[in-house]
Amino acid sequence: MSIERDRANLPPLALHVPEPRFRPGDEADFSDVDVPPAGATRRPDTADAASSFHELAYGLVRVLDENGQAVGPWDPRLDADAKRRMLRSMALTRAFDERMFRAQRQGKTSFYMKSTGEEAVSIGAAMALAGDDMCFPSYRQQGILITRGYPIVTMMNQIYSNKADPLEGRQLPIMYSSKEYGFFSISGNLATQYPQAVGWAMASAAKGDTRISATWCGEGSTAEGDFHSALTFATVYKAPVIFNVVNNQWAISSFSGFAGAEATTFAARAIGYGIAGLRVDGNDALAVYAATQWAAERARTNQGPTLIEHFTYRAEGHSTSDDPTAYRSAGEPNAWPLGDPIRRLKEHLIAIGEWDEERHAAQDLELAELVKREQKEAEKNGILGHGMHQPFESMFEGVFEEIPWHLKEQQQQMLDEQKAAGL
Amino acid sequence: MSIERDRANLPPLALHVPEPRFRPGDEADFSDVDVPPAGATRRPDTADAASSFHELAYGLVRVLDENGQAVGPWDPRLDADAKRRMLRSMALTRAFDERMFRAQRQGKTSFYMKSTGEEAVSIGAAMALAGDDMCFPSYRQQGILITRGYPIVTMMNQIYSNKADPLEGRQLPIMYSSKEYGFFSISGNLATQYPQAVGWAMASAAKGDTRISATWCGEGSTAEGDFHSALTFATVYKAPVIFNVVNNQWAISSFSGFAGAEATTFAARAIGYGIAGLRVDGNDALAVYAATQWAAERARTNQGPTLIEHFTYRAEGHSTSDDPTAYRSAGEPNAWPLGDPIRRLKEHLIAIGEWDEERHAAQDLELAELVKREQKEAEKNGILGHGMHQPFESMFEGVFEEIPWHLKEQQQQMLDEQKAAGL
Amino acid sequence: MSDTIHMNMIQAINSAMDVMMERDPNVIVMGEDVGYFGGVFRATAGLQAKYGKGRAFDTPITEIGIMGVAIGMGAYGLRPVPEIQFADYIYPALDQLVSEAARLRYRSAADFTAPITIRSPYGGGIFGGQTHSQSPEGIFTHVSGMKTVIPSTPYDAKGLLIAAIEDNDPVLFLEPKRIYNGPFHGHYDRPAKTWADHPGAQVPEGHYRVELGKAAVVRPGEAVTILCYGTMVHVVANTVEEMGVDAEIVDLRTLVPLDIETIEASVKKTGRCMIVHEATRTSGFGAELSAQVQERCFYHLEAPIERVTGFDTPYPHSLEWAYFPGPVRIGTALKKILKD
Amino acid sequence: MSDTIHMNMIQAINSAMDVMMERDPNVIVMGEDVGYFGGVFRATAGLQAKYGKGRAFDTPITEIGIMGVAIGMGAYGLRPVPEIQFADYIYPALDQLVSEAARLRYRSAADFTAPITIRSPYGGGIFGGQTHSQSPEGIFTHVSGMKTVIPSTPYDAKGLLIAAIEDNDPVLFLEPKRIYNGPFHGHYDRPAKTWADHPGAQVPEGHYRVELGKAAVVRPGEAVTILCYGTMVHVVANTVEEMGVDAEIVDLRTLVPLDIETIEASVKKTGRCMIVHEATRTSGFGAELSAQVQERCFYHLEAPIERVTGFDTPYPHSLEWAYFPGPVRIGTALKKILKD
Ligand SMILES: Cc1ncc(C[n+]2csc(CCOP(=O)(O)OP(=O)(O)O)c2C)c(N)n1
Ligand SMILES: Cc1ncc(C[n+]2csc(CCOP(=O)(O)OP(=O)(O)O)c2C)c(N)n1
Ligand SMILES: [Mg+2]
Ligand SMILES: [Mg+2]
Repeated sequence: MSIERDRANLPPLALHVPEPRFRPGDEADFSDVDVPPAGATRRPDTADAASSFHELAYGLVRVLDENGQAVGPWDPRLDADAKRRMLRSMALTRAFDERMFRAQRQGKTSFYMKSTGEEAVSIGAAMALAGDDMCFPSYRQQGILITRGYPIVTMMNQIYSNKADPLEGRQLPIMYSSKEYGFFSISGNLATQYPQAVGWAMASAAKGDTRISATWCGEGSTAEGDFHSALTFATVYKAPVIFNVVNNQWAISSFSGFAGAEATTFAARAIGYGIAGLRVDGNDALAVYAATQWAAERARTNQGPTLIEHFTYRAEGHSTSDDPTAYRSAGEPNAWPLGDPIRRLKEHLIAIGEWDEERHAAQDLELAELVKREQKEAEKNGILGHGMHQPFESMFEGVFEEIPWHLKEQQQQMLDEQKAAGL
Repeated sequence: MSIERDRANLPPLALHVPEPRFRPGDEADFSDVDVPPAGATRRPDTADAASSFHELAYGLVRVLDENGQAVGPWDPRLDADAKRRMLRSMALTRAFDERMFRAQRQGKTSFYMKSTGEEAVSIGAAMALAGDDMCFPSYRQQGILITRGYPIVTMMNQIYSNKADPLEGRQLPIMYSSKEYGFFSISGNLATQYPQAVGWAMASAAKGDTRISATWCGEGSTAEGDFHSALTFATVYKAPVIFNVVNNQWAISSFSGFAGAEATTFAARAIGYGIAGLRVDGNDALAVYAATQWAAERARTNQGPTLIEHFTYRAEGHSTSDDPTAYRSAGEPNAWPLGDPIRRLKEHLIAIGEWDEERHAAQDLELAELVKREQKEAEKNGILGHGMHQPFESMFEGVFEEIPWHLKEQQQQMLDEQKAAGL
Repeated sequence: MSDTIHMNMIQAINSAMDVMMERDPNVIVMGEDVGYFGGVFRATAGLQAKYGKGRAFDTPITEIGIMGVAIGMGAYGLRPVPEIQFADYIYPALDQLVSEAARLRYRSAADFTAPITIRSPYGGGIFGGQTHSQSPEGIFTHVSGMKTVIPSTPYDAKGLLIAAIEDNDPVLFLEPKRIYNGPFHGHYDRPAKTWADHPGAQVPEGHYRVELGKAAVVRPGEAVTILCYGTMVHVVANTVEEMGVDAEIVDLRTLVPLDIETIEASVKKTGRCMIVHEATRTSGFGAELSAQVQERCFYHLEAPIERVTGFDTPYPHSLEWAYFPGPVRIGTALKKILKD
Repeated sequence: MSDTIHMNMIQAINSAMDVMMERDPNVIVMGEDVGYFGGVFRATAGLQAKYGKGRAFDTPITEIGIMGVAIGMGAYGLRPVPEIQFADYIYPALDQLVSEAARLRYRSAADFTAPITIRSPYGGGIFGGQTHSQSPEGIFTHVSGMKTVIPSTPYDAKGLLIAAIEDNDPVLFLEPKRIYNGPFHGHYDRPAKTWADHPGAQVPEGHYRVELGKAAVVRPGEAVTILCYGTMVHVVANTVEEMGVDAEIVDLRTLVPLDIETIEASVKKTGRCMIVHEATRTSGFGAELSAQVQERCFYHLEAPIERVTGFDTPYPHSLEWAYFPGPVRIGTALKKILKD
């Protein structure tokens, strides 16, 4: 036998089970969360080795300061038009979310997921990417489609699974897909998009293309094996891909500690693979833009992958099936120290004299009208469960390129049965 | 659409596919491999935060220097008896490997896997662990069983799948299992043991036990999703587990670059999860012992998991099914800069006056005789495919605790058929 | 047996875990959102408060990890009851379940075992779309070394779950989520029923077992045998009642090991056999049932065995009720088999 | 069609990839050890040297990654041919294969597709133990949206693999490793045969296709229909010959979509049906075959359909030949079905 250590006096082991700081009834107080000042983080050259800026994985890239000024080396120096477009996309996304959430509550569809409070993450990135870069999103990046100008009414048709739904009623609401808009088909299975994005990027590189890919998942989803497989492949082949981890603090009812946040940041995962890692204020649209732009430049110049942790907060429930007050302090969203991304960009535009409260209010009104109008349009094509769905026989199409005999047989059987039953 | 960047002048992307430095025909020359001097690496207190010694993941803990002296803060100061036991276990493992490899070549079994050149990894660790700590090995840690005094003849019975095989002929050779010796059933599926080791450690912690677990996998296997799941669980619950990555440079024909070694070390994976990471000279048995001891102390005092990368070299083929000269330079094993672990410990013992060439030669002879004797003993119980296997009907036992009716029926059917066929 | 009270299926499942955690300190529950919150379907509600964070806890979102960790805990001596949030998400854990948990006893000659009960809600009928509606039981019935159990009433759910937790082999315990709150009659367009007046919702408060491997004849009959399980038991029963057919309905309850005696006796009596499940048709568990019935009752069969199943497509969100094998399809098949 | 030369099954598979890589720059091969070394069974030997590292490369050891990356490449427009080193190791990739590749066309309404061919050696008879011997095809036949193909000769292997690579849907191409080097007669204790004098080893050098979804009647007969695929085609043929039985042997070649016409015609002709596969019995693909034959040929069947399969245990290392459904078991079943 091996050398026995004397363990008689050893204290017993103990299992550490993480616990969030606030539960229902607690007052949320994030005043001790370390928020570095805007502009303080250095911006390495995009040609620098990933090993030369590990500290960025533990910091927080921030551009917008407390006075609404864009400061420091990460300021992307966007012109005012671009910033207004950014603001508008964020506000439109929020208006869209509000409207569709309500539509679900009204029974017009089965399910909805908002991105409230996280709009900067998808919209900042979408603006920094080229329009033909390929996105592999999770279910909370509707902002990408909205930024890229995908028709609102088409999104709603998908949500309603109606007869104009481009996905033919086959997918859960919000599981969009649009090759044309560089938006990969959303999956219900978490993190599966991560290695897929790497594969797309590897293909692009193998072909000598210039397009890159970007992918998103929540901090909770980083625990999946797919995440690791993706980062491993990406580091091995230096794939031109941007990994975005949207750390919105919660995964349904589980706080980020159950994905490992007590021990280190999610950006630090990058260091483990020797790839570039950045941690960004996810509620600062300019910081997200700048980080994405930097990562995209690395990717386009064959410097390989970058992982960006977007430090943000899921301001509402996980989905329409969720009530967050059952597991977290109701005060958390308001106490969140990084503020609201829309308000912050708006205040910046006002501070630099390129926007004002009146224009903002008018825009909010206009966007509310816009989504209402689009909704009316969409509802002409039907809402879920009210008859105006795809034809029943379409269910058997698209399983394969050509319908094999056994599906044809099942299709016929269904049609016969429905006919016999007078349906 | 999003802001289009002008990419007209961008260079095309290129796919990087790693390539090992030497292929068949090349002369292997590792003189530029950075081997830090023995004794140079600091040894943090076991209570220190993992974030305070990131550099250890990029260094190399070494104890035995070029003159055969044990030096520096990591010297475990074992007494000479312990060192001689260590040497003997390593030599016995090598003798065993030689013998069983030959047995396979003689057609006495179907398969064998040596650990030649890597003996220090399993034996150094097994000596530093307590005898009742639970090991979750891969297929190349036979040294653990040998160190713990598991009967050699029983190992051989398993390899021969004979009637005395404790695993009843059900497992591929070398896939040992012994709860009594704290050696978890080896799986054919890579890295599955990693989360299992974490589960065992979590259970031990939840029960207030003092036993910890340790697990091993090859550097190639770190790419599996199980590896990531294990490290994630371990960091979340601070599980008392030691992760060993045996970086022997090769995964069958794929060099470590295909697991990510070009970009960083395997020990650096630990940093990504905020857990303790160490990189160790895997051919230095004292360094392995010291690192394991340190990690075990961390685990036992609720400091959580440690990942140890053992930097070593697979001196022979992957298994009896493999011919490494088809994909790597034949000169690599000899050119490997960290030397042979047995020779190094032997020279140390000689240097400190506790051993000599004669005793070593005598021990080699003795061990060769020992394994020969045990082999004879084992062969009395049969070799693979020569009749002395488990009874046919045993095939249906142990699928479940109790044989369900359908297996009984299949069992009876088989017996009837064999009888009818005169078998 | 202890006092009987009314429970819906979620309460019965919760009670089974509660009873077992109370009796056996080695029973622990874990999974995504099962700790503080008590599970997205509330099946583990209250267990963390009662038994502490060391015995009922949330996990990282990695099904590989959940399953692998459960195996290690089982090897240590615990009796883990992991939850996979939806059966559609069991695939990432498949290797750990199939290659490890199910094989551990065999490959180690019982040196190590995996006394694990994996709970997971399955099946459609809740507009869950492709990835919250699947019925993957067929896959697991093909794997040697594990058992597959599917209850159809609160009483069975509790008794079977207790038996599963007490079993020393891995058991996949699939929960028909469509009937968590009430026995589904199959008519999506009529008001939902609750468990209120269902006899299977009278559940003992304490410990009892419903033995694994035993089917239940939920309706004796002479005209045809209908084999089913989970949600389909209720849809079938309702259809049979509406049609006034004298069918014998067999609720399998355990798929592996199968209660072949009950099946064989029934089919030999009725001479006709119909199989109903929600899973896709090709290589679904209905195929195995059909093959076995045919092998054992060939000379008693008066008509071809009929399978009524989900179609060989993913579960389509908006056409869910066309996909679901409801009263129309079951009825058509019944008429056919009785005529044949 | 181009000149015909002698190839064993590995050479034929290699040739299929070579032909396709030559014709279509979007075809790439990848997997563990497939690059420089050319695969542990040498199936991809020479491809990296010929087409470069960007089109034939080694991968990290993560089946999740291999499958997920292949899907992304497919979405880009490539036509990846990933290898899973042993079919036993496909389970970690199951979620990516089942939930992603197989569902992508459907869920995106053909916006994205997964034109991927997954090659993997499967089956026993090489003393590979539990984790180098499995036949998991049954699982995949249950999954909607993917095809499963298993060749039994070099000619079919090449033609089917080319058809699979050209197919725009995911195809699992399982290679019966026991017959890579020769058609196995089923007698482990007699000298092995090579492909030397087998007509199926005459293989055109260039491009040709064996259509997916078409079975082959490899031996016409009147007494009984035997459905089989892969290695078992040869074991069955040899047993039938040894016994002098006038069996009709149908080599399925593609499991999904199944060539039901050929099967139905044969069983209706012979009135008897036997199914042989190496995979475990319960819920194996034999169950589906049995169910379908029963459904379609009920009134033509003169005896119960027989299944001869692997037992419901893991593949045991030392008792491999007792597990393997060889001539004894096939012969016993044949005698029984002909007597019934
Ligand atoms: C493989 C898999 N496991 C579990 C789930 C169930 N599930 C859906 S969302 C979710 C939480 C994800 O949290 P996070 O990744 O942080 O993303 P967020 O919702 O915060 O954007 C879980 C557990 C799933 N969809 N897929
Ligand atoms: C899941 C899985 N995939 C693939 C294999 C095939 N395989 C067996 S060993 C091996 C290489 C492992 O290399 P490494 O982890 O470096 O360990 P080493 O052999 O060097 O000790 C591979 C690919 C397997 N056994 N399991
Ligand atoms: Mg989250
Ligand atoms: Mg290795």
